[in-house]
Amino acid sequence: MSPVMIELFIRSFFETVVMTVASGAISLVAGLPLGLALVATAKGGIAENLWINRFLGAIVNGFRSVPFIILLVALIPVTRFIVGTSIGMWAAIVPLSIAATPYYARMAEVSLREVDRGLIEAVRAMGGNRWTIVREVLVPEALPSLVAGFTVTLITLIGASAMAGAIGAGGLGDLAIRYGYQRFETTVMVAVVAVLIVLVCAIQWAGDRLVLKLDHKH
Amino acid sequence: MSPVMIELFIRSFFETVVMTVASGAISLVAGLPLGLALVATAKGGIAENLWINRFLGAIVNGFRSVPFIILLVALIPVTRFIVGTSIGMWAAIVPLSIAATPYYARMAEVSLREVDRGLIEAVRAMGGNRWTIVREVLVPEALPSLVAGFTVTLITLIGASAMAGAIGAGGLGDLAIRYGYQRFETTVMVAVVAVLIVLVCAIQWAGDRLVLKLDHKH
Amino acid sequence: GALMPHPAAAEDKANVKVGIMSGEDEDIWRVVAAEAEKKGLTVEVVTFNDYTQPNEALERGEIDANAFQHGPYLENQIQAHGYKIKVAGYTAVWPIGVYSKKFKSIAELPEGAVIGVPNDPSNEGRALLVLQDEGVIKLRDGAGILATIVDVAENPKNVVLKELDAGIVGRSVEDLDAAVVNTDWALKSGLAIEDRIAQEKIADNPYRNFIAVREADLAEPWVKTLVSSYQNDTVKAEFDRVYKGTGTVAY
Amino acid sequence: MTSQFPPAGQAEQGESRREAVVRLSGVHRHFGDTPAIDGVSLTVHKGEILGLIGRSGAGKSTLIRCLNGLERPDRGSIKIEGREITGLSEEQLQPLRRRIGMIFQHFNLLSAKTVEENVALPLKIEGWAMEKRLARAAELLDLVGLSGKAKSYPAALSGGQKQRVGIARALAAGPALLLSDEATSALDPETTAAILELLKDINAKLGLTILLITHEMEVIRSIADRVAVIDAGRIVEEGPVWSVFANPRTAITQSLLSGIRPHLPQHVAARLVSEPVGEVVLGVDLSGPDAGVLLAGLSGALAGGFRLIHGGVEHIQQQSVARFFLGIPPASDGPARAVAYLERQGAKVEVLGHVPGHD
Amino acid sequence: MTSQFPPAGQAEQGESRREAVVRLSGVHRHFGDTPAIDGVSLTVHKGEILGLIGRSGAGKSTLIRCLNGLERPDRGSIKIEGREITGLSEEQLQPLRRRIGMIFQHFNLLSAKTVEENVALPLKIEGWAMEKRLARAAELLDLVGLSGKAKSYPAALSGGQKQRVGIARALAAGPALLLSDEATSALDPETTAAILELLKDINAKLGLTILLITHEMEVIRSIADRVAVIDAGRIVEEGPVWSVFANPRTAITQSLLSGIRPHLPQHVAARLVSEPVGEVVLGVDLSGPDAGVLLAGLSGALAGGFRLIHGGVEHIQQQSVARFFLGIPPASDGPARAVAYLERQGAKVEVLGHVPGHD
Ligand SMILES: Nc1ncnc2c1ncn2[C@@H]1O[C@H](COP(=O)(O)OP(=O)(O)OP(=O)(O)O)[C@@H](O)[C@H]1O
Ligand SMILES: Nc1ncnc2c1ncn2[C@@H]1O[C@H](COP(=O)(O)OP(=O)(O)OP(=O)(O)O)[C@@H](O)[C@H]1O
Ligand SMILES: [Mg+2]
Ligand SMILES: [Mg+2]
Repeated sequence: MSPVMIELFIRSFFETVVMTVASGAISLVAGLPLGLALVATAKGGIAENLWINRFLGAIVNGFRSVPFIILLVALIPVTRFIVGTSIGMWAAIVPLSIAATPYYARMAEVSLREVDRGLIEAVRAMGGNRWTIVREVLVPEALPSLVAGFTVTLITLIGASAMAGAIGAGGLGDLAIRYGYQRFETTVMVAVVAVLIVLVCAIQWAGDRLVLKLDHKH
Repeated sequence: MSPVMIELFIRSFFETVVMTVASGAISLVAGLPLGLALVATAKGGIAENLWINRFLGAIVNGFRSVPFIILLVALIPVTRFIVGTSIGMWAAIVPLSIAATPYYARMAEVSLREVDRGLIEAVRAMGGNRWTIVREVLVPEALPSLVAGFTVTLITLIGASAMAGAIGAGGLGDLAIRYGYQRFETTVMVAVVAVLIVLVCAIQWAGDRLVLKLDHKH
Repeated sequence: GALMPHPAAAEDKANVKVGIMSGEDEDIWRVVAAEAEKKGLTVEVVTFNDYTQPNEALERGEIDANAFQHGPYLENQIQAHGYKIKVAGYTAVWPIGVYSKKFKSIAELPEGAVIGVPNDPSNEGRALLVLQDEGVIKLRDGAGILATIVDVAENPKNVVLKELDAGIVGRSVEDLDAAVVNTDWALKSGLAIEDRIAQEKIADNPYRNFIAVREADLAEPWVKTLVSSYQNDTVKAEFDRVYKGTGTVAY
Repeated sequence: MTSQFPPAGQAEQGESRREAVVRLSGVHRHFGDTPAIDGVSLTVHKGEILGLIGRSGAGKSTLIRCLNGLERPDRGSIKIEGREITGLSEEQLQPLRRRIGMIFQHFNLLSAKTVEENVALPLKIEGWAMEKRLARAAELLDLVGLSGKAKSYPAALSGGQKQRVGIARALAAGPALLLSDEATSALDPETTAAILELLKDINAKLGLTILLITHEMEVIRSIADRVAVIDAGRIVEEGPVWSVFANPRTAITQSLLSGIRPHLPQHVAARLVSEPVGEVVLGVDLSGPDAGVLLAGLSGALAGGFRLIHGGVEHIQQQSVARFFLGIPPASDGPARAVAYLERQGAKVEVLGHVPGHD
Repeated sequence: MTSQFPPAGQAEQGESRREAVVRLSGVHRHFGDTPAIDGVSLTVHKGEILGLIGRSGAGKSTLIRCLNGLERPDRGSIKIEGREITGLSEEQLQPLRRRIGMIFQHFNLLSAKTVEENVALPLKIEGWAMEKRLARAAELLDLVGLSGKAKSYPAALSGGQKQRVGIARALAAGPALLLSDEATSALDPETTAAILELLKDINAKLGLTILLITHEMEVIRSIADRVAVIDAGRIVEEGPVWSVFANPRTAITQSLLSGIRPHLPQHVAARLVSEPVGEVVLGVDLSGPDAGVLLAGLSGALAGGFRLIHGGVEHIQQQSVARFFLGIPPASDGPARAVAYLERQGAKVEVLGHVPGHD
């Protein structure tokens, strides 16, 4: 590879990491509360309210229904409003976050739903309010599972960030598509995919370690 | 919309449903065993074997690392070998399934990991073998969570199937991209997205119902 | 062969699959198919929305012809994959142009201007060539028609080139100082002809699109039928109606 | 069936001046077809320890869960410290619940928190500062004998250790009312005694009111003031412990108490015949201060002596309760005179039969 | 500390001809710093019911879990029916485990299966046909009094009902060895008695060997043949139930049994003084057939009579065991003569003190 390519490679790597980490963080911060809200308002939840539940569910489904490339275009005004431009890596973080948030909300919902109701009752019996239940029971008890779900989300984001190349966000996935797939430079593609595999393995490994460390059930 | 458009619309709807259902079914059939294998071979699992675990993990990560569009191309020989052609809806099912399988394997892993070890011990104490543990404990106890995870996978597949338009698979997502994104026919796009939302909501609703029905823990 | 279809039809194909890109071309090809039908040839249109597929499918025999590409692109494909595919007849050209909402001419572009270019191989190279023709940049010798920003050798104005999806370049023009956009995309994304500050030349444009077939089929009678089904006034009328001036027939 | 016993109003007569902490009336709770609670009226007074006993599945846990609103009754009224709680929202119940400690049958310890964090949680909810609450948790863990496990997670505890964490947690916030659902079932007798001592102590010093479900009649005997018996969702018997234990009126109570009240050993009972051959076996019951001198007196009244086959004198709430089985030699009028003497002393005497030969 | 008692070899002397179903020697199992099992040697014979008692956290559950390989010892040998199991793989353990039933302290019922499916599971593992196994499950559910709950899911059961499902499940496959970890702790006395009766019955009819952990000494008394006491991971006492109960040798055993053995009521003990004023209080222990006639005889030997303050005669494994507290009037030589008489009869007598006035 030429020096220019290598530079591009390194830059793409950082772009992928930045996009994944930033939109991952946002989807965690926004998706977890959304997942909590879905579980809390569901039938038998700590703040049962089927109307709100259906409403939130519809919003989540709505965002999950739209193909990502369309979301990318549809969100251009929003992106421009938030980051001042609709192109480039920072701009890509907006649609990526908006796509990953409902996604992680569903993952979190699956995890949170598994928390033993007896534990929620224990905290209710202590006089804890909903916020206490969330903070002391739902989140800590589901934490290993929430982390495992977040690992899945992060890796999915790495995949999705490849499509963010459409708005000039760069990143390894885009590099692989443009040079490897479109221009048949197989060396570049193989190199990029190898780096992607290492990156994904590293995230998975870190996630698994964290899950083990957080799991006190066994 | 013109009659031609309407026909296209209906055909696309069925293409999406067929692709989603077929690749969903395959990813379930292949991903669940893979998820089981990941959990069983993990540290403290019922067939602990860290080497196999790392090997399977690496394969799963490998497939999850490759951007879908590249997978689509890389798999062309495989697709042609399996369905006899590399284009069209049936051909799209191959890469979709291959992408969704490791994905669902990770979702299943998250769910299966949450099964109470005491229950596994109970069956071990009865003299049950690993297969019994899988059939009588892991799968049934995690079932609500597995179904919830499968719902997430199906909806993710609907999104991914939009990209399968690249190999002429058709489908609603592709229709939205072609008419909405590429041809700026906003009516078509809005109509398609509306149908997609309804489809996603229906899947989510059915999934939620099934989860409730299967959940005997509460 | 159009005048005496019957003897030929006995040994000739009456049914061909033509791969095209999804989009407006589908409308054109509906008319082409109708024309061909009149000549006793049934054309089944297969749509793709990925540029790498139609040649591959053609080479494999999954389709019999395609109509979506221009010479440079096919050349590149042949080099990469060794396809045995030839031009059967030209169809049309969609000239690429430089658009801006902020500046009236290329000369006005300031130091460090941000210019969007499509990020797919055929359009990116083409866009860079336009910019080279207009003196904005200079490409490395031998960069060819598939140049990428990696091949920029001289950049006197230090313009920043942003590679974007062809469908995005026009839509993002507000975030750019200028955008190199295919004319059709440009008009659809709200740009006007007045926003065009430069354009590719049309005469002898290497980017004329054509119908391509396998080399082995080149002499087949149905090929001529197919080409003539495109190259006629009925189709041209439909073409002008559909493309509203963003492209012109080029045969 | 309407055999609720004793009628709620009457039962409380003697105690009507005492403040009621819990007052249930006509509480119903059905699960589908199962009437878990089927019209319960019950009062627990301030500073009292009320034992609740009943068969497995009788509705004890359901009843106790109604008292802090974890279970909503279908019908009926539940008053805590005079306040009706059946209509209250979760928010309204919260301050109330902070004054009620609950020990769960299945412990319900938070697996993600250490033992000390579990115990400190009610204090965290009350807004105590970290240091203060950990100090208090340490104090309580010391009381339940788990100082060494403060930093352990519940998964690394034995069954009894988990249960003790649950007890410590329920007591942490210094509740006014303690609801205890089989709090000592997983504990050995020694630890049980220590825990009961602790509860008694808090009860005496701080006036803690306790509603206690247990299957161990010893626990009731050693700690409860009153006992209520629940069967198939209804209170069938209720009264001071010594009175119910000495004289259980319903079949279910008798059955529940049968383990704690002496009865004729099986191998003797098996040999009982009705024909007048061999020793006569008498069953004798007497409670009150005379219980202790009954046997010495009997010896004086009988020439031929007697055999104490089984049983003796016990104490329930400082009351002497005698229940034993005597073998009277068949010679002459021994049995008749024994019965006559014992009945004169106020004892309830039952002639159970004859044992041929000798044990 | 090496106070393992009695030395393993000796304890088995009289029984060495009986076949050993379980034989542990020198078993160790540590969790980090905690020595849960610290060198246990223990034998359970065929057809025997061995009770295992000990404080909370003593290592009982860990020990029992070693017997079917759920817990792997760090050191030592575990033989089941003569076969060393410590080195076996999971596959090799499976056939063995099918012959061992286990009742878990925390039930471990499968939440996704109905009650009958839970009970039928061991049979499914053995390959029984659906109909046959459901019929057998129905039979067992009937035995534990849960016929009505066959189609319920565990979540809809009370604590005791869950426990009974666990019992039924452990018995379903007709095991040769039953490991029971507090199988009756959540059951009321009546249900407990019925379950124990059931276990005894299977033990007698089918020769089922049972290793039983319990905190209820009544359970040991009514069902066990031998009892072993574990403390801090070591067996500190072991022997036939009647012997250990009548004469517990270690402090821990005495403490565990204190609830079941009569002791002076607190309110009397509180008034005891050492100055010779008022009644003399004697503590008397005697086991054997003479226990029953001790009091009648004493009456004859004493002019001034006596008061049976507390206690009496009990039966353990058909042995009479007397333990009571007497008040002897202070007059003249009463106390001295009483002590002399009782000791002559073989009783252990202890002068506890004097009670001024009268109770
Ligand atoms: N997984 C574990 N990790 C660390 N320590 C443990 C673990 N399991 C048990 N222990 C410790 O080992 C000791 C013995 O535990 P075990 O469960 O055998 O006690 P037990 O005799 O059954 O008590 P209980 O009567 O309370 O059930 C306890 O001190 C306990 O804290
Ligand atoms: N969630 C539920 N759904 C259906 N039935 C239930 C549910 N919870 C309890 N029951 C039934 O209600 C009855 C009373 O249950 P409860 O738990 O109050 O009994 P309990 O007296 O506490 O018994 P135990 O002593 O065995 O704990 C039982 O028959 C039980 O099966
Ligand atoms: Mg209960
Ligand atoms: Mg235990």
